[in-house]
Amino acid sequence: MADVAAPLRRWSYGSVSDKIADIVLARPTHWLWFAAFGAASLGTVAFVGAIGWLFVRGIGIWGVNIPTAWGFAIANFVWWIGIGHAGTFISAILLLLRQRWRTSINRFAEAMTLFAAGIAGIFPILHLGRPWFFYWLVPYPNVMELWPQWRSALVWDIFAISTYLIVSLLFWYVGLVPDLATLRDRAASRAKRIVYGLLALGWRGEARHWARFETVYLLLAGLATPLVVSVHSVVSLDFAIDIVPGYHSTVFPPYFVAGALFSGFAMVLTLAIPLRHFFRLHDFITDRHLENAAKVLLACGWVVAYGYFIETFTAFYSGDEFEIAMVKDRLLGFYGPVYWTVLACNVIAPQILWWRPARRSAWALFAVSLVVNLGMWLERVMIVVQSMHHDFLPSAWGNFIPTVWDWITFFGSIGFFAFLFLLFVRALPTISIFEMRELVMEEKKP
Amino acid sequence: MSVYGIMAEFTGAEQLLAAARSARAAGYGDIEAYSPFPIEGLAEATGFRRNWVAAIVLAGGLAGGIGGYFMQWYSAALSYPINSGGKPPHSWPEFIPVTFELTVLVAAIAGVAGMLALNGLPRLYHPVFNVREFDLASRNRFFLCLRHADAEAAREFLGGLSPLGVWDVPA
Amino acid sequence: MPPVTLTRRNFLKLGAAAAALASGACSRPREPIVPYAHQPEGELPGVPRFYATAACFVGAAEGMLVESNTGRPTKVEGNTAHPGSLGATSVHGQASVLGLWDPERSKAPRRRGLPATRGALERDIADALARFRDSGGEGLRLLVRDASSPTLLRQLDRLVKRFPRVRVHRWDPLHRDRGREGARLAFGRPLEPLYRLEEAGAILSLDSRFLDDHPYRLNYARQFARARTPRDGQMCRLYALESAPSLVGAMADHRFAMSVPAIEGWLSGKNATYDTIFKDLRQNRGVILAGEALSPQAHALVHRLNAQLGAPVSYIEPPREETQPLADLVEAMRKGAVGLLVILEGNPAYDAPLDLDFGAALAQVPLSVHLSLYEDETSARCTWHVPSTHFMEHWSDARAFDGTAAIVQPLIAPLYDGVSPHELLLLLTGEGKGGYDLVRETWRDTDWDGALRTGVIQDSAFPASPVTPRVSPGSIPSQQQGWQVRFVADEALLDGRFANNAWLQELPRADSKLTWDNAALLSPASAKELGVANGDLVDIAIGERRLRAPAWVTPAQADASVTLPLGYGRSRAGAIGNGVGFDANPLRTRAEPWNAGGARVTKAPGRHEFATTQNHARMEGRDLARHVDLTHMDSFRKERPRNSLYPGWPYDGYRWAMSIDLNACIGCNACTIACQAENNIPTVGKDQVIAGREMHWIRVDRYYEDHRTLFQPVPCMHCENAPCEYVCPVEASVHDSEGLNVQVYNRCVGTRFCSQNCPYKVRRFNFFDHTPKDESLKAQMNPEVTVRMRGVMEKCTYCVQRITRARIEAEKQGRRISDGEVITACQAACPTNAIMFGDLSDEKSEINRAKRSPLQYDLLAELNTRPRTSYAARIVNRNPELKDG
Amino acid sequence: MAQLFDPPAILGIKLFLIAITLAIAAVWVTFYKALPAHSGLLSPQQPIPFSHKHHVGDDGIDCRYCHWSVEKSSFAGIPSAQVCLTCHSQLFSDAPILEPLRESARTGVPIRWVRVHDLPDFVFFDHGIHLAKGVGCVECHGRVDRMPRIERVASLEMQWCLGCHRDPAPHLRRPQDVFDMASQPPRDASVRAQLASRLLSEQRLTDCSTCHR
Repeated sequence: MADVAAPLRRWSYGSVSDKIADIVLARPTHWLWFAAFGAASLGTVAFVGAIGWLFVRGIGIWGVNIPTAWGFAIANFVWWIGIGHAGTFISAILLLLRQRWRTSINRFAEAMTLFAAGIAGIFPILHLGRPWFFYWLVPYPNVMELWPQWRSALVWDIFAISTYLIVSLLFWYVGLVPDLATLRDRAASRAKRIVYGLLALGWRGEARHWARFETVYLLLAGLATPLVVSVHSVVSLDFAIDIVPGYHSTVFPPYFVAGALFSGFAMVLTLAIPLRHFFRLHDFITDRHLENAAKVLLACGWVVAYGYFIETFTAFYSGDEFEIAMVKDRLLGFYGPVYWTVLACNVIAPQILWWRPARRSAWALFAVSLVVNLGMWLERVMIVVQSMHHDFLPSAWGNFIPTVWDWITFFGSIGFFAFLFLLFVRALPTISIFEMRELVMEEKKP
Repeated sequence: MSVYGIMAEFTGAEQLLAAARSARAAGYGDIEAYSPFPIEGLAEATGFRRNWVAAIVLAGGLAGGIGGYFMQWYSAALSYPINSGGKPPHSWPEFIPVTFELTVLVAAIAGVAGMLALNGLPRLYHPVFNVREFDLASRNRFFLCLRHADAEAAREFLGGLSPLGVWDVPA
Repeated sequence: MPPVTLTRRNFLKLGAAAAALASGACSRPREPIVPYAHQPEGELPGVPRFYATAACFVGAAEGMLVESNTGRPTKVEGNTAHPGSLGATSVHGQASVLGLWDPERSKAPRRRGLPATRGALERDIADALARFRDSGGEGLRLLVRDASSPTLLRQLDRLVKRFPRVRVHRWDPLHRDRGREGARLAFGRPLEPLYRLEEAGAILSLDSRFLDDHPYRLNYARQFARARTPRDGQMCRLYALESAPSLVGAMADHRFAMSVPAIEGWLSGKNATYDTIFKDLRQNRGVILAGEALSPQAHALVHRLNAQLGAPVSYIEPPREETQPLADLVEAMRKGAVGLLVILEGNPAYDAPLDLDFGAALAQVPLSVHLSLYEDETSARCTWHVPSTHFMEHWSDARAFDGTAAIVQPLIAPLYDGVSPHELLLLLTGEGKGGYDLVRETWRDTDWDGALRTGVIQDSAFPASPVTPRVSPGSIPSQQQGWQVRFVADEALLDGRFANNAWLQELPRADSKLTWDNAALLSPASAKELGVANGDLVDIAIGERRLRAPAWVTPAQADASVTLPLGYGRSRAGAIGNGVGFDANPLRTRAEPWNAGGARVTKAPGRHEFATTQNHARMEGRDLARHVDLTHMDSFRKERPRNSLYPGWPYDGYRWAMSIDLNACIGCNACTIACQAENNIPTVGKDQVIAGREMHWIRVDRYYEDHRTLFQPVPCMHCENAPCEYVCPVEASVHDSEGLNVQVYNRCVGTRFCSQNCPYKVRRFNFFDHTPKDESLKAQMNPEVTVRMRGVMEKCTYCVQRITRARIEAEKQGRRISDGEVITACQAACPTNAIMFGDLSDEKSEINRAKRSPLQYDLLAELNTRPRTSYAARIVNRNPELKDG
Repeated sequence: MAQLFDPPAILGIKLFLIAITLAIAAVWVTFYKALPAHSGLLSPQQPIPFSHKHHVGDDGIDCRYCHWSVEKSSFAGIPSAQVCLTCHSQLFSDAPILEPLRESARTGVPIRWVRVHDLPDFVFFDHGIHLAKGVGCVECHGRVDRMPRIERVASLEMQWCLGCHRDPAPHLRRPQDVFDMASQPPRDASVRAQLASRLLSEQRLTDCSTCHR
């Protein structure tokens, strides 16, 4: 395969540093950025507003009920946390696998991870009947002498999510420090120099520092690798440890992790393509990058498809009347259309990526990535809601109909994500500068 | 005035590496090399021996894992044993996820904290920043600094390595 | 550039910021302790007291013990000594306590809608009476709803003595005149049949609703349940011919949905089914019960048939009452011959037969006084509205269906400026007494204290008179054919008197599981024929009278006939009852009070949204509400509990458990509403029921299977391997050492994970804040049970507060809780003793006996949740010679 | 390049960080102090300056004379105005401080005492059973006979309740001692064991459903 870093031969240490740093420091902001930022801000306001109303009135403003006591909140949580996974996958696993093409996309992918995981973390709290007591899920000595109930998958979640957030943050920040030093030394205004200076912790690139830096960076990657697998496995246990058909399934952990990478890579593409377009980063994020991402997308798509298949198969194979009834309802019941849309988005649509030109066309990829994002969200909704609405006792069956507040909260969260990402693009280097310098050096080697 | 050390500026990683090696060969004990990106072997060339980071990460991991499991066992089986779903107070299989997560968490935090501590960071004030050209150290220039050496000889020596320039680093 | 340096001012700023952060704190508001100024005799704060009293809901008294907490009536229990209760309560008995505290009760007298004083009322009446004095009461009329109170009868006698020409009329929309008329035809006197169902080997119910709204329903239910318990392979068999869905039909072994004319036709015409059934009745000491919808002649015929069968029935003779029908009154009113009309309770302007047009006639009366709990449709048309006291606020007396009298004693001083019927009558009889003296005087020569203590007056039942029916009752008049319209009292609101009672409005109706609505009930075939589905509107027309109503399809309904529950479409019931459902009275006439033929039913444009608590009626082949044939009981299969990876949890103290006998359960909902009253369960309103957020802790599931309706009460199963518990992250849902699955409200954060993982879906969540805001409603709350806030999960607790009370008492005396000492609210209310509760660790306990029954099974046993609540399968006793039905 | 931060600036930054830490600590402490268990209002002003010290300590009136339902009910019972007046119609019958009392008896409007021992509404405490099992008044209410104005000596927090429910033995008195302010739990281990033997299992005593319903 042709070297993804080939175009870098045109670049030097200095020019590459300036190019990327100037996106933050110098380059006049594109009007489209302001347009997007305005829209995102509106979304954020809606998000905050919906949360405020939720706290005033209570969970009742959503469509949840008995039997379907979980609705969009949990689906959104699973979806967002899944999106996060691609970032860690790219920066950690691909690093261990010495995939050089990761270098130019890991930084913003990690940022995406942080924002996605952060937003995901909000939903379980919103979803509580009494959110102001969320801290009871955390162990701390208290006058009630009570502790969290360690057998609950929700407690596992708390630990998994917070660990994931903190480790991702550390990984991301450690990687940023040398680049912050660059920004500190190149910033024109004093204010910027101070801010970046503080964040850079006085980094000066001493050889021993670099040595320790590289060790810890590698070890963090090593830790993040099992972590990223564990997080969505734990999330899947929220469902898998239940006894309700549609939740109670051993295939969930791998199936959820694959789904996470699937949606994650879709989101990476959704972000990378406009990014490289507006900031002219074609030499760093090459078509090869997009193509590789597309291949991962295709692969994950197949794992997910396998998940769908095996779920249905085991239901009938098990001969369990409740499992079979659940699957029949999933295919043909009230939520049937959702299931078929999911198949169309997550199984059919990605197949176009077998075709090389599609993999190399930015706009085709962009379209596919959007479709997959939608499909994966619908899948989460389907798992959370459809499994519940027809469980054991027909007398208790009922439907979940989302209310306007469900929708505002969901779209608001997307707005908030865009809001954070747009700020990041303007405040920090979207591509790891020091690692690009490394690549430049390697390219210069005879 | 007292000097922190004598510093020379180079254009490439190779020169810096070579310079460091020869400086060591010339018997300079206290060498510092600055580069805009990590360079294979440079640290060793400046006399870097032991890298404790890995050990710290391991220790953190063990502490997190053992501590995590103990916390669960203590609270669920000892402090307030409560019948939850008919499962025994010490139902170890369900204690594993949290144990794992805490292993990773503490290991990671220990690793980063350890790295910063060993590097003496954060350190916002450092003499090398006094050198005007040093701001390129984070862009495209490579610096070698000889410390606790006879200033005259050091200038002499560094000058011989065809640097862009040689400066005194005021303390 | 100059470096950043720290100045003193910057540093002070930081300090200020820190201080600002440090401020702000919170604490619970301090409550006062308010002692009595004058300590009532024997009152013990914190210990509830029970007072025996009685109330009439369906024409005869239901005895009850009312729980009072520091002077607040909070809960109704049955009275074992009272034949109209036998320890059980009806849904109406349970809900009546909410009626007492209803903040919308009328609070003060009104004259032509304007607030007025009782003095003014007395003056008005006095003036009117002055005019009557010489005319001997000509033009003075009384209208009463039911005259079963001996004291009331006594007062009426006095009144007649004072004003010889006074006329007393009676109108009860749920009257049973046709039955009486039938008895008169058969015996020459209006006797009442008193069936001994317990002794019956077979029962044929001809549209009789003896479990639904019969004055003796609780007693009959108990007898029926006893007759249905198999003894050496034998048990009572029930045939039901019915024109409207009823509990009787749901319990029947052979059920035929037939319109009223069809039933009467069947009764006279001979056919195969008839012969087979009568053969069975003859052989097994059968008895026939006839419903009010049947013609008097049919009733008379049934009396004769019973005599021929030697059926277990005796006849009692109620005291002859000197009341005239409503029609005469209305006629007099029209002629302007009524000078003063006093209406004691009832709401004729709403529920009088349409062809009488009572409302218009009322306008002709110069002075009319209406006594009622609410300022209702009739009050609005009367000169005077006088607030009536609730039966828990006044002295009176009442007779059970068998005649047994009971004293109605107040538990609390009148909350508002109201008077009892007796006290209002005093204004006419001109005696200077109080309600207490009157009642006391009526029972001058009885053991008064004993009567108050036991709740019954010994040996006051009507004597049974040995009678034989005449030979020819006359032939049954042929009725209008074509579509039939059947009127029934709504099982919850009855004639509408409970329209403003939220508990009853939200009570899922036994067959339809509808709440907050009545519906035009159609059979599947008829619905298909008309092309309507649930919620579609239909036009119903009888001659010129027409009505538009939303349809509800139920297999329990007869073809080509529509059932219309009464009691809805109230316009002045109160904020809760106004505009709920449709009013069926506009189709109801004097001649055809229960069933009208020759109707036209057509589909109408538009839809109506119903709120039902059960969206799916079939079991989908799952083994949930199980039943077995009497002849194949040994073939009943049981799931064995499976093994678990973990060792079982040891239980070395009490082990509480419940057993629900599906063979006894008649689906009357008493348990649901008793639980609601006991456990401070809120009502959520129609929109929330539609959203699927009703709060009942014990629901009665209803399934249709081939021709059968199956009821299955579902409370929390208190599983030993509770799936809800291990998913709760904060230990809010946990097990206690006696095996209760307890929900700790104050620890619950509302993740709803427990409900997600509950296979029985018995958990209820406070999606909004449902705590009572009104002081009056707060007063009804049970002080022994936490009132749950928004965002908290709740569910059946096995009435842990009752267990705790019993444990504390037992521990004080250093003994174990004895069997039967703890009775849950649902168990206490159940008319058929279908619910059994007790301690498994006590080998000799009733619950252990129940659990040993071969028909015991766990719901969803294959999940190995090890429920403490289990079921006994229903037993079906079909007649092998009868294929259909 | 010149130094971006000079030593004094760095000192400032450090001080700022310390200030933040202190601020957070301060917030936490104030909040903790505000918790009902620690709030200052342990001994509030009462409508009548009633002295338990005088009535119990000096006059030696038995607890049950006023708190008559303490053994029979969950609620200890607060004396009605009449009960007070049984004595105070003779003694200090015209003392101005007792005017609220006389007024209450006259008008039937009860006196509103300030609640000192206030449990949350979701906690169900029963005086009767505690006495029956040998938990003396002093155990929770302290030496009331030495309190001129009633005050709360226990935090009434869950951990405080649990302390006793987990290990009751050291807190149990002989039945005849429960109302005796001066009495002490028996030293003798065998007596203690005998008293403790009348209790239910620790498991039962620490079940959630024992206090919460």
